[in-house]
Amino acid sequence: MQSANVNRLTPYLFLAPAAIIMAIALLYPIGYMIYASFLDWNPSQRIGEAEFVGLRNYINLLSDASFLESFWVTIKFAVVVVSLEMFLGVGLALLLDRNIRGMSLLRTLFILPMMIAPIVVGLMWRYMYHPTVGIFNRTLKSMGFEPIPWLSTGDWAFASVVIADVWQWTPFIFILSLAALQSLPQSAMEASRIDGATGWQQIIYIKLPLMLPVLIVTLLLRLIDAFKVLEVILVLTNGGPGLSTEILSLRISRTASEFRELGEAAAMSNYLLILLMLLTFGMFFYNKAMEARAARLRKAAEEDL
Amino acid sequence: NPYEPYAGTTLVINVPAHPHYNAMMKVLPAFTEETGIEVEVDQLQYLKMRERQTLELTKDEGDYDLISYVVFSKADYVFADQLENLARFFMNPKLADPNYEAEDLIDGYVANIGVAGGKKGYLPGPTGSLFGIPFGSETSVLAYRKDIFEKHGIATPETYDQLLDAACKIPELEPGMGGMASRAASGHQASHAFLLHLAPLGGRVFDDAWEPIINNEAGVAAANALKTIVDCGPEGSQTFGPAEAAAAFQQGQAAMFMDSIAFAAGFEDPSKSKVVGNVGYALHPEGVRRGSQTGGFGIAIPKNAQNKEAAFLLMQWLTSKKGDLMVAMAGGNPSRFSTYENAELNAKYPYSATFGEALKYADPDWRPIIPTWGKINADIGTTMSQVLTEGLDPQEALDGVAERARAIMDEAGYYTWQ
Amino acid sequence: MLCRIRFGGTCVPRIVFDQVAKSYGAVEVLPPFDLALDDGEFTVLVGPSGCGKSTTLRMLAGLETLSGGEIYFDDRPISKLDPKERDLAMVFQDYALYPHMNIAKNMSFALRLARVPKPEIEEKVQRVAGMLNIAHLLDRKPAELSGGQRQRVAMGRALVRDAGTFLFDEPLSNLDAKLRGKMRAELAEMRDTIDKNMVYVTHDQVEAMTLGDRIVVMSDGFIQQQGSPEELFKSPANKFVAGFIGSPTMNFVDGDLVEESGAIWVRGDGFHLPLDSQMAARVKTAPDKSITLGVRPSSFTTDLTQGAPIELRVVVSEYLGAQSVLVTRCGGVDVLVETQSAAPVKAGITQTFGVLTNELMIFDKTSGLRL
Amino acid sequence: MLCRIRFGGTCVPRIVFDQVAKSYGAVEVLPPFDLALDDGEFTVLVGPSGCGKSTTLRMLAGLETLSGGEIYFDDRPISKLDPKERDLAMVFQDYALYPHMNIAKNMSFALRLARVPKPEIEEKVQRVAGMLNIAHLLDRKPAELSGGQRQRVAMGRALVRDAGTFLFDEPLSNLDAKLRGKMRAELAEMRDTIDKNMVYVTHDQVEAMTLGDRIVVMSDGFIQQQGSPEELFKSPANKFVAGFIGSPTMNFVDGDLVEESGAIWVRGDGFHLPLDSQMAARVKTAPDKSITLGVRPSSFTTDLTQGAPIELRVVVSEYLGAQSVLVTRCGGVDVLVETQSAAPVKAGITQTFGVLTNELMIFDKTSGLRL
Amino acid sequence: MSAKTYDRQNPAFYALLVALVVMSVGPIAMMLMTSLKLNVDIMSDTSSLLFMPTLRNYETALCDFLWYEAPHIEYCDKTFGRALINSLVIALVSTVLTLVIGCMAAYALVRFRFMGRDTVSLSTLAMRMVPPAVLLVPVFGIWTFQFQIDGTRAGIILVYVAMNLPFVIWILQSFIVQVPIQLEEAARMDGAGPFQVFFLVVLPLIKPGLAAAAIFTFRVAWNEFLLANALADRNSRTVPVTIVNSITEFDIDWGVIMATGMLLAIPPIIFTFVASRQIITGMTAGAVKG
Ligand SMILES: Nc1ncnc2c1ncn2[C@@H]1O[C@H](COP(=O)(O)OP(=O)(O)OP(=O)(O)O)[C@@H](O)[C@H]1O
Ligand SMILES: Nc1ncnc2c1ncn2[C@@H]1O[C@H](COP(=O)(O)OP(=O)(O)OP(=O)(O)O)[C@@H](O)[C@H]1O
Ligand SMILES: [Mg+2]
Ligand SMILES: [Mg+2]
Repeated sequence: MQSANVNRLTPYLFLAPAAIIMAIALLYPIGYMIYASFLDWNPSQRIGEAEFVGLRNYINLLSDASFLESFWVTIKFAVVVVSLEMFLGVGLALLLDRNIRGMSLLRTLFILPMMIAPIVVGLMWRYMYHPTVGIFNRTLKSMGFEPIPWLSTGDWAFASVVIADVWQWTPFIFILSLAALQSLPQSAMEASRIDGATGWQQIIYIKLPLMLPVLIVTLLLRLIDAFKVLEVILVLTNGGPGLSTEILSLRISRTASEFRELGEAAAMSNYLLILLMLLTFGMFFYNKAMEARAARLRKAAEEDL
Repeated sequence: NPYEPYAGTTLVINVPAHPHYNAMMKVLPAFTEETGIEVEVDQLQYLKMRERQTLELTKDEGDYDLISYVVFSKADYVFADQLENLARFFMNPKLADPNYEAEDLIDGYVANIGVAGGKKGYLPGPTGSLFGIPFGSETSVLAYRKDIFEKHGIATPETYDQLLDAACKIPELEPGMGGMASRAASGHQASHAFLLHLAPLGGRVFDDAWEPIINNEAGVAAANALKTIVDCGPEGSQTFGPAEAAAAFQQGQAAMFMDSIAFAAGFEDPSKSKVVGNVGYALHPEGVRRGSQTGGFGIAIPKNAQNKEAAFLLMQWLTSKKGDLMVAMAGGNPSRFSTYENAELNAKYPYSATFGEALKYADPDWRPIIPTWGKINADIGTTMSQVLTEGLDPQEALDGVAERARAIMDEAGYYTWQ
Repeated sequence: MLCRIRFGGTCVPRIVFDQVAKSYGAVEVLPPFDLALDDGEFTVLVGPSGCGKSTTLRMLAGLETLSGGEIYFDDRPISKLDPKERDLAMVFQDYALYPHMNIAKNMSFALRLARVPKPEIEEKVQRVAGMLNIAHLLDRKPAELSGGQRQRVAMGRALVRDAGTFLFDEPLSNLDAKLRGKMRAELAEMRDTIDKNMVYVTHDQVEAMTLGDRIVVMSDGFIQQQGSPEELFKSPANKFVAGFIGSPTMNFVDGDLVEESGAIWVRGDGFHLPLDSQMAARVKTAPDKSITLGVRPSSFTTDLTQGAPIELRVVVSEYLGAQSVLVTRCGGVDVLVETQSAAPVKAGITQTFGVLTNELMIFDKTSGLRL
Repeated sequence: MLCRIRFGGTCVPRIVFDQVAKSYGAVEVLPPFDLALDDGEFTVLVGPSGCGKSTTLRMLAGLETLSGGEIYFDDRPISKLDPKERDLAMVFQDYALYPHMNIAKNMSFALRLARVPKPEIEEKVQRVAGMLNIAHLLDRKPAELSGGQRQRVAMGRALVRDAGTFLFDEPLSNLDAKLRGKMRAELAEMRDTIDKNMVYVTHDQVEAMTLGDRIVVMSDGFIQQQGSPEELFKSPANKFVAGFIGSPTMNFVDGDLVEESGAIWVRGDGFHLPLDSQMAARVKTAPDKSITLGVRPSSFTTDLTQGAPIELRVVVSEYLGAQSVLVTRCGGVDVLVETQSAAPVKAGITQTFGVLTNELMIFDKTSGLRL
Repeated sequence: MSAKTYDRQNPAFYALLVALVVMSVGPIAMMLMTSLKLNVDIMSDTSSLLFMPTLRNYETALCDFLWYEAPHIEYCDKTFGRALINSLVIALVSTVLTLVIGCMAAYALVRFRFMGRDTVSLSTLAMRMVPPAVLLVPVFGIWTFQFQIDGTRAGIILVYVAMNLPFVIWILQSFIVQVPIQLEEAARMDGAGPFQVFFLVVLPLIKPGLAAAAIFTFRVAWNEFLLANALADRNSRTVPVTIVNSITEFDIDWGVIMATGMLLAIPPIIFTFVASRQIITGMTAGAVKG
């Protein structure tokens, strides 16, 4: 009977190290953070010294035009960036999922952008976007085009930030998609070749559906990360011009360090958290609902027999 | 020997990555040799340094014995009771150097950087006391291209009218060259650039009763001045941070540059600058009054420091006449009148005299140093960026800033006594 | 496409392997071989496990590159062609179902790709699924099926198609006898009614013998013999083929050819059998008198009026329903004897059986070739 | 561990299924059933594809939870036990080889986990690999093997072990006849020499009949009959078992029992056969005179001196080597007839065969039970 | 296994590939070029391709390791070497820990049905959503006042492991799902306990996923700045912190930053190169039939 207990404990044994570490090093600080969102707390104070203000931070934020603006910018940024990256990353993975010489070198080349420190990436792009000495404008000018105000008008700045982020983070999608692709059952691929699938059809009907579990998770993780992008934008535009590229995480970080309002920053990130949770729950339950529906349909079909 | 009891101690000091402190590093060995006190330096980028200090100072036992702080941290640290009141040390005959000559320290700096508790809380006054000593202080001066100005017969701008005039004339006279390179990037940079003009043009952010007056005529004039400068500036100025602005000037893409004196060294460095020898320095032009910015760093002893006495000795040594001169000779920014007048220094850095002169007009109150400033500053910065890039009307923009600033001040309790 | 014979729009080519070879790195799996499959023929590849049957099939399908030689469809080299251009349907030995599609989707995939109209797809899938007894599983995913059901889906996926060449790699190995019988009948009908190339890999005697127009016996990558089922059974080229075809397997006993009283006899440890005149004529010229004798288990009879008598000690009697197989000892070797269960023989006794001498085969001892 | 019988340290329990049931969600795969396997017995599970054989085996192995009931090893409930505590070795129907380990590693995995000394592992692996003809493949990865070779590795992985109970799920389905025969013999020897529980799933008549001490016939999750091979062949409990056991499969024709001239006859469309007295006595009490007649293909003979005459039109003649199977028509139904190839029968003609009436079976038309 | 065969590709594919490589690596090439320029060249608007390459910036970045005295270096930051070692230790240790621990948790979440499974899984994800900026102060406070591991490598490793775990858990879940369950069953039949099943059978089969996760985890741990800056003291400071701290706003020393950036990128590039070789096809080929 002892073994039965061990059985039931097994999952917990597997989970324990992760759970313990996350509990003490993540959940616990997050708990603090959530508590902090009800405080008027500046970072020079210890948390005990901060004043409890209830929901004030949350309420203030709702009427804070800049916050709302950056909320909107964030969503716009995340959606644009993640769609582009998914498209490019998966495409690139599909393109490189073949047996050619020098593959691992190529892969490494494509993963490179992700490996450069974000701060350096930011500086590098800032240099490339430089109105006069930057490579883009210089090239444009040498070809006789008007230079583009990369960082100095709102729309272009947004586009510039998106480009830099896509450049840096497409490899993330790429590498995970590639790993997923390589884990696919080869026999199904062979079968589809026999069944007459062209390369595209193979991608659409076999590869993508089979990669889907990984793709969904990748999408989710990238989406979450897109909401957290900080350094590159900080260096590139510092949120400007105006608020055109001030995404929420930048605002949060500025609120915490520049404005020294930890409580408010915490409240902001809780709003972000709520948004992301809604998104995740949405996806999660949609999945569950689809599964349930499929099961129901199947059951109905079986009962018909 | 006052240093005797502390010989062998190792002090840990936290300073920013900044030319002045690079200079300080060169003279530290002399200090160690003289006193037997070892010094370990932890150098951080100045905003990161501030973040780190904020956290560090909350500890019971801190790592740092002496910290260098950015001006606007003064309010936070003092408010949180994290800095030692220096009176304690100056009162101690075993520590205080009788030949320190405190009156030689540039008073604008001392007021701006060192003292808190007086009038408005962040400036000297009958209730104020000293928490830090300026070390690596800066003010704004106008750097201009002597060659260009001479070539076109433009006089060195003395007033804002002349300044703006020159700024927009140069692009016409010298195609491809901007008038003046200025910071303008959204956020702190745009705000900084705006405030640079606000004080000389007679404006203030708040009046004495903490009511925002940033949107008065002077404020609008300052905003317009900045807009003019940026519009006539080199290409893409709207996004310049100080580094790009300085680079533009160094590369000869702008004829003027008005910012901290700390940039001067770079203009004279041939590995970075193409305009070595062609740069002239002048006082910050006069608007309705003279009012150059004050800024830079001070040094202070944290409450949670481990070796406070030795730290004080180092602080005193560094800011003494001798120390100040040594650091200045190594490329730092002096904080003493006497240093600026020093012949040797002027021989090495010809612009020193101008700088010394500029310091006399340094305005310690060009911006408020209060805990809510971070937020207001950011708001000014974003709004000014909108003025510069999106064509927002200055008056409207500043009205908005004033309104939001008032709300912030109100919430922070500044109107409690009204 | 060059095509000599067409049936309903598909092309049924004559397939020729010309010096085709296959190696995996240093492992030579198939040394160069020739093979010609006439169009519309049902070819069965048989051979021991690991002899290269699947590899041959996969090369034909275009899933495996050739290490040498060329395959021709109606004189047209195809080794550069993609599988989908070869117009084939294939049942994989390991099924290779699409794990994310349900059974109906799995079966209809090729049709959907070919843009066959929906109702037609529906009809075909239903028909084939019905034939395979998997119509009630159409909504399931492959993971929710039993092994045999998966194999049937794999089969169904090929059968719904209208390709010119069908390749089957042990398609019935996991099915029960009844279903296999049924499937065999369906395949036989297909073979007889629609004219397609079919290449069929199996290790099952019955399948090979009943289905094949031509049987190719392979061993260790070499083709040992090819021909009609009857040819292979009656006149195997060598000992390997003789031993491989027929179940239970043929008995081999070493012996010597001796001439006695005008006839030729085979004498060995524990037996002494006369050859019939036809055989005797053939072995007369044999250089070596020391040979291997092959006797099929079915060549024994309990009816002593028939055949030459031989005395065997019965060791085990395996009951197989209508027949029983006896394991007997003849000298030092085991000899299998098939008898009708109706005339039971007890284990442990020594009994005299009759050997139908006209069914005996004589093989050269060293080369294994049939004399 | 409770253990009644021990052999060399391992425990060979008596296995009892008590009202064990299995459903996957709403799909009831196995309704509650009882089954007892005596210790040291070789039990064969047979049944059509999808009837629940693998599921039963997997429940016994502990890989599938029970939806109801309990399994006992020597009266000890084990459904809560982990597979590794049940002391079993298993060959999976789908092999489940470790793709990242070479064959030697695959085979020795269990032994290495059990910390068997290296030389002993080495020796066992070599021995079993030799027996399975895969000794030359020990360094390969599973992906580099043929289907049958993989299956042999799966087999080897179980055979190297020294477990109390061996579970085989169609372990020979992908092997050629010869190898299968060899393996069967090895298994038979194992069965006879070492006393272990063996549960063997197969769809192969021959395997079931030759190996099983006891055969369990399943269909649709129900156990139809269990007993010795001979019992099942000679006295099947119902039409299903009769049809399932024996190959080619038994012919079923509907007919009526009629009493004529003192004897009982079965009359149907195209035939009219007398029952022998024993059978006649048994069917006398049948409530319904309309029955199904079962005739094994082997019950026909071309020797008209034996049995009752019946006229059949031969449709197809399948050549199987020593035997031929004829598909004939009797009234509206197909009837399979097995004949010796030595006496060939041409397709297309109508011929009279003899039916061995003592081998006829009579089934109730509705319930399918044998009368 | 000597001669590997490669598929032939058509020229359009190579053209596209080249274009993509240029897009992806172009900026990095720029960076390399910039790192070889003097500042005066960097900011000048004359052609960017014609310049005198110089190693000066690298000398500055690596002044600590130079065996000669570079004349242009006035002041040398002695901490780069130490920071490099810190970074390597922290990144490697935290990557290994995260992978092992995360993989185990992912396995539990995929293969075992137990109470609160979905909750655990989702809350794991939720934890990833919190921006580090707000966690900074609580983490610093807790590490300093409660755990007293501020300023140690262990402290930084702890927070990195925690931070990366949700990612690893989620991504590996989707790879573990694809491991044929039959293999685990076979291992259980062979007498393997849950940990043996996991380490001997599952882990080797999700190599591609592991490699991808490792690359990403390593990257985060290598480049992370914010928390490292708060938690590290002078002795445990990592390279990114060192770099950022050498940037002044008066004068962005482009050349040196790019040089340091290049140097900083080398270890993760090597790591990627090694790890991405594990992303190989057909891990489970030949395992099961079906
Ligand atoms: N996950 C599942 N969900 C629903 N039904 C299932 C699932 N797995 C198996 N089944 C069904 O359970 C039945 C029994 O399956 P099982 O694998 O035991 O069959 P089997 O007797 O081994 O057949 P075979 O000879 O084809 O291997 C089959 O009809 C199958 O479709
Ligand atoms: N990737 C490989 N590397 C080396 N040898 C291989 C590889 N794939 C297959 N082989 C070998 O090639 C030979 C032929 O394999 P093939 O699959 O064609 O056999 P088969 O005749 O289909 O056998 P089975 O009846 O067992 O399926 C086998 O001996 C096998 O071990
Ligand atoms: Mg094969
Ligand atoms: Mg099964």
